Amino acid sequence: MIQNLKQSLIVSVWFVFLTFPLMVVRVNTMDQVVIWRWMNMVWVAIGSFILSYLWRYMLARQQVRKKVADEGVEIRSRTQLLLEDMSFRYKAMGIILLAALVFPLVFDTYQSTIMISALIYVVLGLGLNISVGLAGLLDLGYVAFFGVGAYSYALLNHHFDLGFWITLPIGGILGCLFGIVLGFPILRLRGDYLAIVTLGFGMIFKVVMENWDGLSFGPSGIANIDKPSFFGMDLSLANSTIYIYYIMIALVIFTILVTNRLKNSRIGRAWIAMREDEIACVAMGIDIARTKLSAYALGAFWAGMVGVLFASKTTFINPASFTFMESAIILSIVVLGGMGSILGVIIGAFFLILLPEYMRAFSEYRMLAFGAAMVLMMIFRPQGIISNLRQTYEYKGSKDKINNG
Amino acid sequence: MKKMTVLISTLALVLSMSVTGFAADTIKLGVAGPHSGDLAPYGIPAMKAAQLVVKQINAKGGILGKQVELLIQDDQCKPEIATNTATKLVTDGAHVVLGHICSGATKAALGIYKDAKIPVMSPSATNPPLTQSGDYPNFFRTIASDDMQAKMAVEFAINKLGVKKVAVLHDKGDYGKGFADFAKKYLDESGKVEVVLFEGVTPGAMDYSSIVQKVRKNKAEALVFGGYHPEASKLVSQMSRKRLKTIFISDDGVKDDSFLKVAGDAANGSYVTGPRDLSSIPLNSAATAEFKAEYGAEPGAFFQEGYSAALALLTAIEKAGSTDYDAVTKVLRSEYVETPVGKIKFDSKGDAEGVGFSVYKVENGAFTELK
Amino acid sequence: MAENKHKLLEVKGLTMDFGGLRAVDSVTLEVHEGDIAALIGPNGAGKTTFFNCITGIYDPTKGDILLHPKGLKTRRLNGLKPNKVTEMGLARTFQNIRLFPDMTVLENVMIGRHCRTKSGIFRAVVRGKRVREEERQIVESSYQLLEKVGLADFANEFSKNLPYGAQRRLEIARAMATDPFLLLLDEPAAGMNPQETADLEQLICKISAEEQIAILLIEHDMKLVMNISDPIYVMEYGKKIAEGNPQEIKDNPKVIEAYLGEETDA
Amino acid sequence: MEYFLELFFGGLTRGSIYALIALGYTMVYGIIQLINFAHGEIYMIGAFVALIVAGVCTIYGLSGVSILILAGIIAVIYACAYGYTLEKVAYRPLRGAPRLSPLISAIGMSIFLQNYVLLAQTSDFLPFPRLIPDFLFMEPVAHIIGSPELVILITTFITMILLTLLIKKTKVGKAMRATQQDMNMARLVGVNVDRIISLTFVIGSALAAIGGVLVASYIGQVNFYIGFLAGVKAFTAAVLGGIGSIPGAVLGGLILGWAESFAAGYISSDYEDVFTFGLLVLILILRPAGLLGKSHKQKV
Repeated sequence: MIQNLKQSLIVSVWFVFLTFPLMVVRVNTMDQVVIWRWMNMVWVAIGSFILSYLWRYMLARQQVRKKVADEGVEIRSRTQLLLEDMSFRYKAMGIILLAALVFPLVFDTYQSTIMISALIYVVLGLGLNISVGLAGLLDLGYVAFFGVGAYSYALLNHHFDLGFWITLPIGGILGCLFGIVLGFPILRLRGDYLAIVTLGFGMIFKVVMENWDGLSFGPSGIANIDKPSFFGMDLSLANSTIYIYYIMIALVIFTILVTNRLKNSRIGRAWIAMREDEIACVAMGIDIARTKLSAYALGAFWAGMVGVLFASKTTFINPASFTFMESAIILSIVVLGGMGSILGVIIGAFFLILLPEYMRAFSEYRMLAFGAAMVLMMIFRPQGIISNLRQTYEYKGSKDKINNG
Repeated sequence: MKKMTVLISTLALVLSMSVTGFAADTIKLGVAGPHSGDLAPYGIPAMKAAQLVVKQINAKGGILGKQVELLIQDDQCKPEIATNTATKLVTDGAHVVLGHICSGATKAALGIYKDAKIPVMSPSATNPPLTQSGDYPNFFRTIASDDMQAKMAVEFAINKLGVKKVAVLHDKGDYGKGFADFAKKYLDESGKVEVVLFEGVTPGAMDYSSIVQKVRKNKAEALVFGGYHPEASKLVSQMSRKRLKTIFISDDGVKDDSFLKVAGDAANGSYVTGPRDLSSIPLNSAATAEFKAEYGAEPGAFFQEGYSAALALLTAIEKAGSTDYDAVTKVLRSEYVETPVGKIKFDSKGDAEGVGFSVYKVENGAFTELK
Repeated sequence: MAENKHKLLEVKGLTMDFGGLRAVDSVTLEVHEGDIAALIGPNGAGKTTFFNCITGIYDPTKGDILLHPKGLKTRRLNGLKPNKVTEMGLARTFQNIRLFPDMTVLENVMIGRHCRTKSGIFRAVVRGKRVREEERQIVESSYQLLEKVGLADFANEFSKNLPYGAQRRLEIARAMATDPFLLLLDEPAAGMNPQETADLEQLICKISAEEQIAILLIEHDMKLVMNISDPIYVMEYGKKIAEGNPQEIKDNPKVIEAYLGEETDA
Repeated sequence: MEYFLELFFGGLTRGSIYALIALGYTMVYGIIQLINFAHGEIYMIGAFVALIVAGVCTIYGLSGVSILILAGIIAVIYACAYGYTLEKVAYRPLRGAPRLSPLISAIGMSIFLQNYVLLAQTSDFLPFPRLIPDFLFMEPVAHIIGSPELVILITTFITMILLTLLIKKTKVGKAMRATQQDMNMARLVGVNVDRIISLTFVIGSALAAIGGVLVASYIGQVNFYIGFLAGVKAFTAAVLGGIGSIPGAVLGGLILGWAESFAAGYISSDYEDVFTFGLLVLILILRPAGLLGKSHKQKV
């Protein structure tokens, strides 16, 4: 008790010291004024005191869990058990689908627009989940593929008047091709190098789009991109929003379906095995280069595809939309939702995109909270909000067979 | 997941109801711009200007007997967020919109307003195609466009400074590169000047010494820079460090006190273009005084333009006698209005007649207008 | 030594240098059909490096590794990627267990089937009849392998939750899933208690007898080696110092010297 | 020729700053194989603290080089404190976790620290007082290499010599090298590994802070975002030279500085960052372990 108190006091004093210059002093070197914000010091002191208790408690809980896990006993939370219950799953899916379908009819255009944004991030998250969550390839330049998709629609639409529906697969395929082209040099790289090189790719994409005027119209971007056409009809804002919303719902369902099937296939297992242990994986006869490329390219595919939709939704794009921060947000969706878990990523996307949208007052603190959440999640709940459900296989009757045979 | 959806939908319901709930008879002025994030300093002054204008008008009993209600939305200057913001304003029933601040965000949002027949007036989006392309009949602005600014800077360099070799640099951004492109175009067209260098610098790069040396090597007499003040101060500081005497000419994004303070002595002798000096206009000093009384600080960037835009929009509604799109735009195009940026009217494309630029020289740490 | 059994693996003068260090020094070794061969030697003798050379993880500096699959033409393994080596029919386990901890026991074995199956991305998405049939076969054969090593009851547990001995057996099952004709086991009995070791001994004999898989194992447990292995190769400081049947090895003065002070009780 | 020299010294100055920051990356990586993504933010915090100290001092009437030294010292102290806390909060609990976890934690920390400074201070660029005086004797060559550059080069040089002495000659240095070679072995022979790791973070942070103060007084402005790009570039430099290798970090920093300077000077600065990352990819393809890195075989 005394020990804890002492520890927390030390922490509190330490953080007061640490945050003193930045939190308390505010120098305006322009107008030559210093503002002393002593109240902040009090907040820091109280806050860090309380947080240190929380921190210790959480760490202790973590230790206990680890111990139990080490003894071979598995803890499975109630949500997990619930999710493994198939009948519940079907019911829940039905309800959610229904809710998703009636959503734009019940709520106004703005709500639908926000929902479209969130759904775009769902697809992005699911795509990145393939390379980061399943295959364990940290990609910090994922937004580049998103940009490839967006620009391919914007340019094809601008120059050749190609429509949304033709460009949708083209965007995906172009994203995929870029994934393969960029994937080659990184095949030989270890995980950490991969992070910096992909980050570099992301930045290169932006710089090229800013400078290659002839291709991309430079930083002023491309405006007046067509919205998706509905049998050649001109839709009003409200109607076209609803239309895009339904396209997006279909795209999300398609993504979930495909990624889920991939995950539980021979390829998907190879991705996971590669993430778990590359050496053992290659010793099992799996071609690492091909597996890496396929994960990278398939992840890029979704970004390219949803990029097309993004361009058609905003009707204007410029390189400023494809920054590292965007990659970081997508990454935090995957991390917070639960790496490898499809449901987790979906929830993560809704959480991270909708929450700041509805809590505009706190939008300033958005990135601060993202950053902190990424750290805390890694420490206290590395499996994310929803941990990956394991695939179980039923195999009955083999015993009989062997007994008979 | 289910719980989550229920939670979110309830939340959404409550929020949407709380906004649309009292759709009582008010005139709704939407304000959109960056109010958080690193570009907030460009958006907040215009927002505060709108608040001041609305406060004043409401104190006098409003317009057409109705109170004016502000709908403020943050777009962080990002096109994708701006479309959401615009949709939000449209669904919340804004009659006119003051915004957006950044050209990119404005372009992304304009289509939505156009569909909804809402006049939009930006205090700061200077990108020429916004008006010149003719794509956006609902768009107006209280600031002159980049090409006018570039033309002014170029003419000044050629006629007043008499330079023969010019280097043109930009920050690879929407605004900066647009300005630089026009500057290069006008320089080339003049036939009297050689553009010896046309390049982008990387914002956030550690230093610009190579590019400064390159300017020296190309013997440029003047350097025209398109971009904002952080890069500009870095450039002039390094030029002075490297004892380079090339004349620095830049745009409105640089005409900011930060440039003077950050660059210090190095800024002296530079030229920047900016909206002409308005301190002689009584409405202007009144607005500034009002701001100082309310917030106890100097108003920031685009305060005057924002104030003017809010005033112009609301006055137009009053004169039109309704919030009807056609009526309001007709008034905006036909009748002059007194604002802090002068007595203005809008041309058929939406640019304000009567606003213009001047060239300022930095002397002893202050901008001095050159007449 | 000369027998008429078919020669499966032939290593000639294998040498592996790391910078200035010679970890394996011209080692020659043969494994024949039906053999349970053993490679023994003190710690640091270069046994695992030798394994890594054969399985393609390292590219040996000198020497030849020749594989003679029955009925197929001879292949030289030098410089081949590990996955190619596994495809040739040579599977291995690891000294420090390398399972896929966050996959289930069954999935671990199913990974072994990867190189023997071939449905691609497109097929996986469409999930046609052929893919479903292939999946069914993968599950079936993996399950049978689990039964063989006695882990069928744990099929849907995470492999990280298995007890140590069971993890070792799972590694063997996973390796067998690649349909090898030669299995390399790197210290399969390390860390096992006597009972587990006895079970393992049985398992190895069973694999050798029932599946017609030849085995080459690295092991420190002399009792196990002497019970089941023939021939035995002994390495010290990267060199092969002896080979022969258990009795010959026991009597070899060089071997006794090498082991003096280390595992005298062996 | 003069143009070449100008670019050469410009690149050298920039490269030496990269090298200072890269050292922090490389030392941390050498010991715990972690890319400390938040290292760039430590550099930024160093610069910011120096700005605050210098600002307060100037406003309260002090002036001259003494402020620079005082601001520098306090900045280093604070950067060390942040580095230490960073390791303790964000990385230590993750020791032994899968490799991706600390990396993501590091990215999270980087975003957090950036926004912490943004919210606690401002998003504006703040002017950093010009504290390095113009030396008269430098005037004839000022257009090639000025006084601030000279100060940067000398400071970096001295810092690196001190670092080398620390690592090569002191007991702590030996312990660090032992930990880098084999953490478990070091622990067995009685090295307090935890303390050595903390110390590595502290030293790395101090170097970054020195870099931050130097750059801030050279460029004359500070903002919350300067750490990101500097961090990425410095990390690129560390990888270029061979991450984990201390001379490699210095070499990588200088090469990167020169590459950027010459590319901007002789080709175009439009694609500055493309050159940087192109060079990185090229080197990683040709020499995956970097220029001076040891390509040690992975243990199986």
